[in-house]
Amino acid sequence: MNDPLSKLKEWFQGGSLMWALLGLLTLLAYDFVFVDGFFRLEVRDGHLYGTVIDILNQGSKTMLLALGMTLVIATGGVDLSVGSLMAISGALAAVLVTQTELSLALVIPLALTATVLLGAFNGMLVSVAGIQPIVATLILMVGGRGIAMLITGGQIVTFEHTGFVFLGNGHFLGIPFTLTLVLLMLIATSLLMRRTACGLFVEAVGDNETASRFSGISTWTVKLSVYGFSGLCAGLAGLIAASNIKAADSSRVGEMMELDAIFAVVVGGTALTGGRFNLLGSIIGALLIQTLTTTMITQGVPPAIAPVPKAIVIVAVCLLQSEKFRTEVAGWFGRRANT
Amino acid sequence: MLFGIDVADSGSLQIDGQPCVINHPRKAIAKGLAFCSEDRKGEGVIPTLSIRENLILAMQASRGAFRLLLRAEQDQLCDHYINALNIKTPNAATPIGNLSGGNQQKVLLARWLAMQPRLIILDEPTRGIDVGAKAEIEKLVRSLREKGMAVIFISSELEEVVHTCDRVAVLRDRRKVGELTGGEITEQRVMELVAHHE
Amino acid sequence: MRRFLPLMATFAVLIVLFAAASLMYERFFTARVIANLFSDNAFLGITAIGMTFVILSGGIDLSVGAVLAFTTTFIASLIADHAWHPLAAIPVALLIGTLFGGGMGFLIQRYELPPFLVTLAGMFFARGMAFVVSTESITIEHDFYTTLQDLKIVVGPKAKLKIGALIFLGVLGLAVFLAHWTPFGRNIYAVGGNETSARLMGLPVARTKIMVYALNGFCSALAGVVATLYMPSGNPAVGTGLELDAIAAVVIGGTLLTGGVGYVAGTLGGVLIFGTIQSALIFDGSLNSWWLRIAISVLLLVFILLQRQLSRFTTSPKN
Amino acid sequence: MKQKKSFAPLGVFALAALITFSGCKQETSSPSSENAEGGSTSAAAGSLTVGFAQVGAESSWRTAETESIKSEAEKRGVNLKFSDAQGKQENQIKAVNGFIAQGVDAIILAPVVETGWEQVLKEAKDAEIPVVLVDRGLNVSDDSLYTTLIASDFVAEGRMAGEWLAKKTDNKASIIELQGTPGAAPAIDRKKGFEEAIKAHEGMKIIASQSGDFRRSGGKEVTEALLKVNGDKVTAIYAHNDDMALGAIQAIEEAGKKPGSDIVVLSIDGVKGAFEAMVKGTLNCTVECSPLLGPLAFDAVEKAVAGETLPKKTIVDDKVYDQSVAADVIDSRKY
Repeated sequence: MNDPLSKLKEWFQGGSLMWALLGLLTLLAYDFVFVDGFFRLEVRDGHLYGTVIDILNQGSKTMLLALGMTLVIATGGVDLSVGSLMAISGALAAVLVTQTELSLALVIPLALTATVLLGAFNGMLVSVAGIQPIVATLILMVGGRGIAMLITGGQIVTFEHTGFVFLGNGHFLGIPFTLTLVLLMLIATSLLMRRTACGLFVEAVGDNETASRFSGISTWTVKLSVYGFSGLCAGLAGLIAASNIKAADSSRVGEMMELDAIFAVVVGGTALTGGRFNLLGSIIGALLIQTLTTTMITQGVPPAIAPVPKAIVIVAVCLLQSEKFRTEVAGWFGRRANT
Repeated sequence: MLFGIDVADSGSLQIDGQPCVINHPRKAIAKGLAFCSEDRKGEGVIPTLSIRENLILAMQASRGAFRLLLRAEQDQLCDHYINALNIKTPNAATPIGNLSGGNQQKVLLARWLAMQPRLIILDEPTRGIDVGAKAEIEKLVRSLREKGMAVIFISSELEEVVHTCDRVAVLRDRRKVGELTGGEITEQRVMELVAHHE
Repeated sequence: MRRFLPLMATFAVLIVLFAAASLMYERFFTARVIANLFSDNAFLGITAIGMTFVILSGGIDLSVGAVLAFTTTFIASLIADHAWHPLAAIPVALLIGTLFGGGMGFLIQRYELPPFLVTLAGMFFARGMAFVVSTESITIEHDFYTTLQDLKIVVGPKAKLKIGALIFLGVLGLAVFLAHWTPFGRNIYAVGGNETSARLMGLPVARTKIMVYALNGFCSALAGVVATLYMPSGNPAVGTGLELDAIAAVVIGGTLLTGGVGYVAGTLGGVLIFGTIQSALIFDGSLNSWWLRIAISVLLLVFILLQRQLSRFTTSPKN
Repeated sequence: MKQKKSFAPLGVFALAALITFSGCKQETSSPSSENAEGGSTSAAAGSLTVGFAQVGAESSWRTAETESIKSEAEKRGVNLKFSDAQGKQENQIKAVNGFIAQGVDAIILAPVVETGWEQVLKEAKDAEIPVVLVDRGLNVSDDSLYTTLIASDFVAEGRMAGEWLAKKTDNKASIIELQGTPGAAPAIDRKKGFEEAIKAHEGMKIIASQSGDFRRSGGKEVTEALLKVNGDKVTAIYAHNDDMALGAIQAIEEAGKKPGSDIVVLSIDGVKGAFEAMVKGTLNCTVECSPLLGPLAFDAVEKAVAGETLPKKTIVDDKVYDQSVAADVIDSRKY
């Protein structure tokens, strides 16, 4: 059971992770051939500089959202409010940093606490009130942006706070600090899920809620926690987004990012119906979508039709993951080989 | 209802002479109760999880999320119950959904036996499983009885009731219509109670 | 009758909401406002009806807003740039919508792909294609269109049901019939309730699933046609976020996202609740942008909770 | 499994919620109709009720426009009914229909797109309610459907930006264009005007044109990616709004270049942040597109209600501001 090979197999989880990875590699291969200087890396001002680093840096928000979203989806839910929660944490932090004397060590926990509580509010609606997740989180998706705009008075709040700016623009050991943050979160979450029984409970609740409750799991605590965790991830992503542009753009930040995050999670091998989840897969899914975006910008795809290639990639990855499709394709080739 | 799934309309419950209210399965489990539902698919198995995970679920739930059972303990438990209950599976990592109904049922029994409950409620444990497994489960229930565990065995199959039970309460239309003990338990007596009461 | 109680809960909530708004705002309780509710929410209503079928079958469709946008641009472009007659352009657009929906249904059914992702891709694709047809919005000017737009039934002083509302009501009637009095409707409920047992019962699961998405594609395209009647133009950016409004309306109407449970008529209630909240806030007119958003979400929350409690309350004495 | 729960408290809560929102009316902004009647100073206004159908609150420019109209309404004692359509035309039409049903005296409309308004404007016309359009014209065949239009000319703004850049760079530039949201009228027109202006000069080329969605983050992300691929070729960046330009400036700085000197940056709108950047020397030029339309709009409303005839179109004068004047005017910028 414990030999590295079977561990590796477990990670790949029946190949679903492999297909996302394959999609990412294909895209990178395309970029290698067709985009000049895509992989050029240089050291500027003591840190790495290049398109690939940009992808990792820009993709950090989606990766964080995808981490939280993975657990929510694993319990059979979905969280549409993450974009609005991003707006709230960014707005709160920006306003606190510019208008009060509070230190950053206080501002960041405050902003994150707010989004965790709002996430837990989602969890309450889902688990205690029994509202379907899409609608429960839709409420905060609409209202949350209102709250964020209320905090900033509808303005874009700019700031120059060195510490806060470092969060989204700084470098740690030559790589963007955001990436360090994502890695830390990934490792912490993995450990929490696999070295304790949290992961087991999340999967059990997502797979069969009734049976889990009958086995003595407090299902509502599990749900409350995963939505709260999703709130935490969204809050972090919101801080990065704000820090990145040195401003809190409460009306626009994080728009449509919930869809990117859901996409990343599902492409990464976690089913929307809940149950088994794969954190690393979600990270790869998020990288896939960011690489695609960056590729389209550098390749000069007209912005209006940019959604079309995105659609094609989604369907392609989905089809690759479908066992039925693979057997069918194998069938076609088999026939051709015979004739 | 005893297990805290439904709320009682009336009446009271005493355990060890102490009146208590059970409103969630967690509380029931804490009191040493175990309940194996008749709806195996809907309320029992977690289909995509492995046998191991299904087996330790109740135990882990009572320990809380942050005190994970050591992997060695888990494996030991699995090996023990796979052998003891004769669960037919390649290994403990197989998803439970891939097993036959009878073997699934055995894993669920193992889930509760691992808790070493004082009272186990088995609701139609033999429904929809093959004859061999059925006989094994009946045998298991008898051996539990001999070990001194209290078992409430709910069934609509007379034959197995007669074979396994010490005391039979016959319920009809949510009312108790009679109780039999020891030698009184024959298929015919039960049938009589079911057919014409009063 | 018990099974209709969640439905009644939805309408009870609607009545409470409408009564409260009528008490608070002058001129709210008029035939005109009620007629406007139907005219203004016609295309949301039609997409929501299509969505009801998809959700009843256990799926979801995120592409409706984008398909609607594509349809408006496509029709406008055919009429304005290629001098087609609307009577030729509309059927072609409806056909494309139906085929598009059917295509997504095929992918979902045949390869067992998650509907959420396939229709998300469908949303991106249709939105992109709308921009391929035209990046700018196109005005529709055609005598036939003007005639259509002027069709209306007067239902009260200054209140008229316009063509969009009439189509909406027509679709609603047909949908209720389809859901409850045809084998297709029963199949949808069966598939959404439990796909495996539906298959074991020998029902045409594959065909039903594909047809549900095709039907929804048709409804989205029809909603696009209604949108061009409501705002005579083709606009590739129209209908963003419409899918979420439609899903919300369906769910407020008492349909479960897990499939198999719900009513088309409930969706009408959901759409009207949604519309009434919006109208009430327009009549109020004192909230700024952010308070408006917060107000919409709080009202939505309150009425969803109310509807849930009502339907729980009415169905509880079961156990 | 299902429990009896009382729903009565929720019902009460629902009503309370509605009432609370109506209660906000007094606290938040516009004066209620009573004090409008009492404290009116403007002769024509009296107790006018005016509906304002705004697009949304998607940018600081938009918020400034809303503020301008609200504060002007307050000043003149007009009872303003405000509606935010969250960027959706259908919501705006609903709002206008709602205003008509309420019987307002006039409607101010900031249309989200140029097309598709005939139906609802006919309704307004039948109800004899004057409609004043702000910040964007309409593409309708019958221009009697609206009373007057007060707007900037987006094409002209784009042209002014193009001409300024041509002069600044001696007709030689490799330009990255940061477009607005695809399909939005200002994005289309500002692109058109800019292209018209640089067409005449052979040395000026747009080497890449991508959408930054009118967002600061979009401007940064797109510039970051394009700078890496196009390396040192880029000599100028033209953004369709200030927010994207401010994002682009950060990306340029991170690439180790000096915005404003290594790469010329120009944009449109003239928000305060742009002036601050010009004072710092990172932004070269912004073309003003004034959102302060409140006074003009209410002048038009009052005249229309009094039955005066109005010019069909009032074009707001837009000016080009560059670094040379930025410091002098920055304090007078209101938004």
